[in-house]
Amino acid sequence: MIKITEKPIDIQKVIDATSSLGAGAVNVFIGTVRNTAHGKNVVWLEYECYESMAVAEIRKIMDEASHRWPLLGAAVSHRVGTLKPGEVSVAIAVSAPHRKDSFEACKYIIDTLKEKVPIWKKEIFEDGEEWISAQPNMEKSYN
Amino acid sequence: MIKITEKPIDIQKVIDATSSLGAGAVNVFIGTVRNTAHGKNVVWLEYECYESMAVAEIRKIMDEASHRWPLLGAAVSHRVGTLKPGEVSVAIAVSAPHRKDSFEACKYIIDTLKEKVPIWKKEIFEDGEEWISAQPNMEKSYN
Amino acid sequence: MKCRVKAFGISRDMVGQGEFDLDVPEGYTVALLRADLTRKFPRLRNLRSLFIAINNEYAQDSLTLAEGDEIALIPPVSGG
Amino acid sequence: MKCRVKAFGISRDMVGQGEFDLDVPEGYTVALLRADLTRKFPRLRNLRSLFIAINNEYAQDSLTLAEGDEIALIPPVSGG
Repeated sequence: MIKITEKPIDIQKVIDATSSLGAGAVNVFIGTVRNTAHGKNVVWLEYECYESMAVAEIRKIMDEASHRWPLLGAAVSHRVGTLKPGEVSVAIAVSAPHRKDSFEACKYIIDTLKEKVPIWKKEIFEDGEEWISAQPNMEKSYN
Repeated sequence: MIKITEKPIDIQKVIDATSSLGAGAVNVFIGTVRNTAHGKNVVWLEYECYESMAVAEIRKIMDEASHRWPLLGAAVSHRVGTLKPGEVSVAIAVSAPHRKDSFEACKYIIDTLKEKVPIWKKEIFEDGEEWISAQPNMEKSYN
Repeated sequence: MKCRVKAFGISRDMVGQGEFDLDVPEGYTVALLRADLTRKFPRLRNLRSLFIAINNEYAQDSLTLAEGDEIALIPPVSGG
Repeated sequence: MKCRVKAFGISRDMVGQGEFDLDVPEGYTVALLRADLTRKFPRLRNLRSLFIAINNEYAQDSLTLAEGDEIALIPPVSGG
């Protein structure tokens, strides 16, 4: 299962999408919005996504994970739009016969997702906003 | 949160018990009952627990994890009694500012739980039953 | 002194009961307890390992028991 | 040849629009596209990196564009 959604992520559904009677282990990674960044209060985040390519890239990452580890299921749900601190931005679940594989594969998926999948977040602070990781300081836009 | 329960584990509740506005990551491990073991069909499992000591040992493991990694929350729920294939036997959630810590701490907790916490499972096959990891072959009880 | 013994998992099958009282002399150690138990219940020798817990804590062989201690037989654990 | 360009994240702010058409000559490569875009939109040079995707795939600089290709500007990603 791969899902890009503006609605709150139902974590149990992401887990259920990986269920298998041969599985002894499911590892789940949940990304949540922190209330501070660079020592400042985050009011909200805006997530933007190039959806068709994001789905294709996530598919490649899941295929590569299934190639490297003996997985029984994998699911990724990523939220886009406006998110407040505490909300879930991404949920990844991986099921496998044994736990070591589930941990390693889940970590590989989130690490690679953060590196390659075309999704961008902008942090909105009380005094300005900033696209994350994008550029040197010169173009930050603060009031 | 530490819970030993005969009722199905509500994974979302285990996750919620670790929630923190400072958290950017939650890692969750879910142990599920496999439908085969040693090439045979598992009909069900019986989990038995020395509850007072199990809670104390889980507490120690969580304290040690909080000492080793900068955690914001941790929760362990372990099921006891009769479990069928596909059912959740244990759910562990760990929240932290950053994902690497959440993965490492969650893995430490399940690895150490399996090593030290006084909980035992008996696999019931179609032709007999067996306490897991307990002993050499001589005392397996098959029909 | 009276102590209470609890046996779990396969060790309960091996001693034939889940709980029983044990009368132990002053200065009785976990090492002595282990020797007496395996003499009384020889099937316990078939275990890959047998830990003894006293009052909810894994106990060293050198530990001396006290009146009212709760003794637990801990065969290899298999939780998770 | 006509291609469609999509700009995402901060690159959309830098080029001032989310989508636009681009007329490109035969044999036009991603390297040429990148040079032309940064000349036309100099703020793109401030990015830590700028990848180009063609038809939903990261593209090498040597790739040649074809009629109807969908070009995407991919500034540093920050999903998760």
